[in-house]
Amino acid sequence: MITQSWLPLLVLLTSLLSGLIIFTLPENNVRTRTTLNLLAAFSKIGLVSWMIWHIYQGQHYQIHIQFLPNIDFILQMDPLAVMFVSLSAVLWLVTTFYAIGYLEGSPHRSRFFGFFSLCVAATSGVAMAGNLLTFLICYELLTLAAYPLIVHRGTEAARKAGRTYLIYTIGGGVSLLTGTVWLYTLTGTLDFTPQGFVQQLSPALHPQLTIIFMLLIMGLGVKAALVPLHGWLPQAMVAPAPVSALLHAVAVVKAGAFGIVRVLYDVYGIDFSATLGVTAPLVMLAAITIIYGSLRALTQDNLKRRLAFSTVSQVSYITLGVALAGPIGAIGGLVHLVHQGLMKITLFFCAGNLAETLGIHKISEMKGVGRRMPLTMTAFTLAALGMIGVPPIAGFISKWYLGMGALQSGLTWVIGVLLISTLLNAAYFLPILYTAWFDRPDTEPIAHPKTSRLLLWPPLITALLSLAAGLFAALPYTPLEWARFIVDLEFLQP
Amino acid sequence: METTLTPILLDYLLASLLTLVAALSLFSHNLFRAIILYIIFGLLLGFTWIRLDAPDIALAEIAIGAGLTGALLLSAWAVLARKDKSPCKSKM
Amino acid sequence: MTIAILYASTGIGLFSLGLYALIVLTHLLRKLLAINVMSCGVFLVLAGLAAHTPNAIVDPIPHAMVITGIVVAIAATALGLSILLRIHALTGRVHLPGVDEQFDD
Amino acid sequence: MQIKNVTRSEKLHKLALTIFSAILVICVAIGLMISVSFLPVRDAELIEIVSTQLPASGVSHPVTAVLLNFRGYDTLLEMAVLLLALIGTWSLAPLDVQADDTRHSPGEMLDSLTRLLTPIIVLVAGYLLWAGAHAPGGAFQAGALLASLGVMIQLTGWKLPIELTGIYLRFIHVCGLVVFLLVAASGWFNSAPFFSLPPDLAGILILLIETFAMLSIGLTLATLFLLGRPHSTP
Amino acid sequence: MITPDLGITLVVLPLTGALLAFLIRKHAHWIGLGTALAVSLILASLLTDLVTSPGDYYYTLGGWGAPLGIELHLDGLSAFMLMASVVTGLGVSLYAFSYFRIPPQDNGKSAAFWSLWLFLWAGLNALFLSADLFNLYVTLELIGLSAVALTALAGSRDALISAIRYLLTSLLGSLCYLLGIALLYHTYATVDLTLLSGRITAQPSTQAALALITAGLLLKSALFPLHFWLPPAHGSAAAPVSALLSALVVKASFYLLARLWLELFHPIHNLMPDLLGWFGAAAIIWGSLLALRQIRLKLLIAYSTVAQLGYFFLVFPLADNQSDEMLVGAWQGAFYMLLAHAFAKSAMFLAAGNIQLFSGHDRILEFDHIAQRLPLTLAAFSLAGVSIMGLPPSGGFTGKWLLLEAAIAQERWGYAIIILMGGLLAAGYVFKVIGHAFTQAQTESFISETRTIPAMMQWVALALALVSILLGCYPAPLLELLTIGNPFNFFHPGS
Repeated sequence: MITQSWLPLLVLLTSLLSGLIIFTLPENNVRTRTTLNLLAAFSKIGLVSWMIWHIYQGQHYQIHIQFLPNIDFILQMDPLAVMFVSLSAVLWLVTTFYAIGYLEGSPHRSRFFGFFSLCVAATSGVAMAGNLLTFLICYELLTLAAYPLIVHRGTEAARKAGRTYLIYTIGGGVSLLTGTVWLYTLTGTLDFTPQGFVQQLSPALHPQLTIIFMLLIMGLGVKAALVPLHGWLPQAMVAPAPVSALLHAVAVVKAGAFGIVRVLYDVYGIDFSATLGVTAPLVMLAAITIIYGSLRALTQDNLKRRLAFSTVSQVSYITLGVALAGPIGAIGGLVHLVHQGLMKITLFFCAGNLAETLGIHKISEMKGVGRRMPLTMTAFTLAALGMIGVPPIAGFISKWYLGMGALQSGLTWVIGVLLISTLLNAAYFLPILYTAWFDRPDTEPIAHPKTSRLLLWPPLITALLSLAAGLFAALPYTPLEWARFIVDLEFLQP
Repeated sequence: METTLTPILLDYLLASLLTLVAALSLFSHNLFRAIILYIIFGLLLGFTWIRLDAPDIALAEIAIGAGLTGALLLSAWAVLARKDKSPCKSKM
Repeated sequence: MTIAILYASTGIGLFSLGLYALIVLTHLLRKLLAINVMSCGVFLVLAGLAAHTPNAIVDPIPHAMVITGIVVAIAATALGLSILLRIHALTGRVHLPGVDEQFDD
Repeated sequence: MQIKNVTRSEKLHKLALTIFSAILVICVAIGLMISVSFLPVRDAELIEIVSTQLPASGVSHPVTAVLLNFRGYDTLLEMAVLLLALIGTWSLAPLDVQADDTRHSPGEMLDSLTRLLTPIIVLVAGYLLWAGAHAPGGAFQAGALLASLGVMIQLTGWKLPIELTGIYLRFIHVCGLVVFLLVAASGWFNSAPFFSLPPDLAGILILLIETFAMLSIGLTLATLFLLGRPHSTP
Repeated sequence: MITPDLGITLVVLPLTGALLAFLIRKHAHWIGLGTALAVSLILASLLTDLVTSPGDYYYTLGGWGAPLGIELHLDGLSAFMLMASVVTGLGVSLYAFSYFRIPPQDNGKSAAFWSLWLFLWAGLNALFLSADLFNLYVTLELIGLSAVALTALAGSRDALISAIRYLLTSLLGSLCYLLGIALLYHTYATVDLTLLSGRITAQPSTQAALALITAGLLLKSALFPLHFWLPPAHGSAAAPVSALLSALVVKASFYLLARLWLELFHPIHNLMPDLLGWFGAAAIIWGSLLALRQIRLKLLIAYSTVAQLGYFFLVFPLADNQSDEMLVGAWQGAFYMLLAHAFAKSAMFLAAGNIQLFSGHDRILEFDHIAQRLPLTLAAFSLAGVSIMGLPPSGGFTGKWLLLEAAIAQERWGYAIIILMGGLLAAGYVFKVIGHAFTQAQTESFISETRTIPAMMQWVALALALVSILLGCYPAPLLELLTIGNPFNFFHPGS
């Protein structure tokens, strides 16, 4: 049953208000800022976990605020939303710790943390959006809030990256806006409903619906970095490590992927979109992106660039899984939303540590860092193996379900794609691990500053989480179980 | 005077004269002459108002439209002329 | 052709004349003259047609409007002239600059 | 006085502009002519209304009635426009002084003429003001006359010194508007809408407004003639 | 029941304030501030009255009533515009209160500003309330002349030249308008809007009047081919003045055009709406492109105004012979956009004023050294920019949404594309400025001497920008307010 309550708004406000307050804090007022950040993050987690328990009993939270004459601003907590919100809440906490350590003593920290919180607020808005308009608003808010983070360093490269990012995302926003308004003029409603709300339209409108679908996917695909809309992502890696972590694992990229899920499930309805014949091209697109991203990743020597391209490929697993239009594939895709987040954030944390402690940015410089920074590299290794899909780490689960899903919907070639991408993943991750652990450093390791604890714990935690997500996948409340829960709602409803 | 519906010769005369004087004043090369002609135009307009049985406007026109506007224009012209005589410090 | 129509047409003639002069002439003071001629034309139309009524009863309202208009016109002229003089004092010229030289500091 | 070294392209451009505007203006003129010549003779309804309401307006001259009673709001705003123009000219930087000292000295003729005319003009202005109630005339015409007197006086070389633009003179500038506003607001005191003058008092009130309006208008117009803040200030 | 005298008070108060400011020059700024506060209070009570007892109200000045006397007309639309003028006016007054007391400005200038601005304010409010065509002419002149005088107030060469250009344009516009009124009056024997709307028929003289009035008002509201006078004037005036010109003055003549359109010319139009729509589209593209090319901040903002004005004119084709609901939606969109633009644009100009005052110039390329030292101003500019771009959540977005909805619902794809393109280009020129804020410019930069900006001036800019954002967060009540008295479907009452 659906209960009206302020809880979703509260979840939004925890990070929104803290962000706004942080803007007003003086630069050197570290203690207040830190306490505020952590307070907000913890309270968010508290709220979310409280709601998770209730939602598991089949309860939905919703809040309507009148916006336009006949469209409301709706925030709701359904299982899908919870999945994304809880991911962002947890990772926000971790990343906050990391960022506090990472940015120690660097300028413009109030600005940074302010926009950081805004980003998270926008993300949770995207997650909890109850209709396409709300989604659009939060989505654009996210676009704007992420810009200052990307250009935070203020170097020429950073500003160039910022420009590219804006061109892509604002263009995408326009396409999304067009699709939304157009859809509204056809249906007269935008509220997300399981099984979608466009089936009842007359078949005469189906061509228009297809165009609208394409517009929406274009708008979302920019953030989800679907080829050929991925151009901004590799450039954006000039941002500070916590930002990259956030962009790739939680906020921007995931928002895009999540949006695609929403459109497929709650706007068009998976069955209807299958009948409309829009899923097959989507699968194709996702497959291309997966292969392409991995191939590009192979040739990068800059660590963060390689990770960025790996994101391009990995995020498309989500699209792929959902677009397979079968329950099992859907489980794989949804669960990957979480798993990829955990693993990728770990990788970026580690990359940040390397850069911070040893000033290492290139893979070719990583010879023997394993000995010098064992803990960091352990975390890195776990995550990398997970990405490749080595059991029992989280990545394996996703890929397994994706494969089964592909079989179930009879697209055997997708399995091929998965295999190839797995090989490619191995091909661009294993060399890193080899260099890190077994290569002799060409120069005798000079004494280097100790990695601060704030930088060390987050990657370890996230790495362990991704391991746990894989090991105990069968227990309740794990991402996998939750994905099952969602998929049951979507597919097995009368 | 009472108005007749059909115009008499005087009206045609006035009408054409108004247009003529206006044109002359606007397109005369000498600025001073232009202003003087404009004042004459104003006076003619005043007569027109009387002819149109609008004495109030006639008074206002002659006093303000012709007289004061003319005075304004003339004083402005005086300043301009004086400045142009004096070595002008323009940077064009 | 009644007397009202005649003068109204004259007014329109003056309006058009002034419009033409306003566009073509470059000297600012002449532009102001043109504006004044235009307004006189408008007044002729407004009050000239006041007698354009059955058996030519004169309508006082347009007369009042024209008096209002005359005062507004002289106010505008005065303002324009004083700005013109300041421009002349600053730049020594009495024409509007071309587009190319508009915003050079 | 035209811009020097007019190049050929500029000539062409000028020519094109001339032709274009000529065509435009001719079209406008023709269109308007047609529309006016087809103008129907309209009904005299409004005129009758004016004549029926005239007694209630407090004056017997319709134009004055319209100006100061029926459409007094317009007149109020219009006086505001006049004052506004004055403030605008004053707000500009004063013209440099030495340019003004070379103001041509008035001939004997003008001087004596002024002396002769001053009392006459004042009388005529007074008459116009008073006549406005029942015959052509009224505040604007009278004010204009006073203004022309002021202009003459200034032409005879007498300059308005800066200290006279102090509070007193400025009060004369605004008194017309102030009185007008007060009278208009008096409607509120007997719970009538703004600008409503009680018929029995209307005549006096209008005369009151017109007197002060005349002063303000005359002074404002005369001051406008200076085309700027009266200076002799450093 | 609504208190009838509130409306006229909104005109009388600024008028009195102007006179007082002219008399008591020394304390002009206090008088101005007091007037601004009083006006805001009165507007607040007026709005509450209107919302509690909706309807459209007529106020007969002098008790004569149309056609003899002048009537004021208050409905949702005029109340909406009054709100725009009063809120912006209050903000700008607060800003100017500090601005004109900063050393380079002398007291005389301050006094002149206050009386001119209060006259302008009176004119604006009078225009939004008036229902009498000739009275509207007088208000137009009041507005135009005070705007010109305010532009010239800056005193620089550019300011004076653009001021006289502005004066000529504005006079031409109002003369065309007046001629149109003359024709209408002599055709229908009244200048009262309500009476006219009952009597109007398609006649040659009416068509001519329509053409003249529209041309005059387009000239005054600087629609695309006639925009030549706007950028120099808005670019060279003093900051608070630019804010007023861009936020209110051009809008006033647009409002008048829309009002006349809705009440008079709707039945007799021919291909007018599409013409206006095309010009509006051209304005959006052309203005944005020129804004992208500017190197001076204030000129960029001014050209952005040219572009944004184009959006409002799209409403004419989009609201043309539609179903009531769609029509109302389009008008609501246009006017909501207008409101948001008023706040956002004034905030932008005020922010630009801070920057210019702070660094002595407004060249965008050197923006980076400044922006980091004026965080509030930068925030104001960015927030305003969000609304100008029409990104959610902002008033600009809401307006754009409604317009876009109308365009797509009628499958007017061209207009839809223009609306979206305009947003993209706007993003281009806004971020062209903001991008400079995030650089590694050392805070001890090489600006020779900088002046400290009073906190008030920064906060006012920020507040206005915030309002333009908040408009987008809860638009429903304001959209309701717009439709009070049903101003939009004048010709098919119903719905």
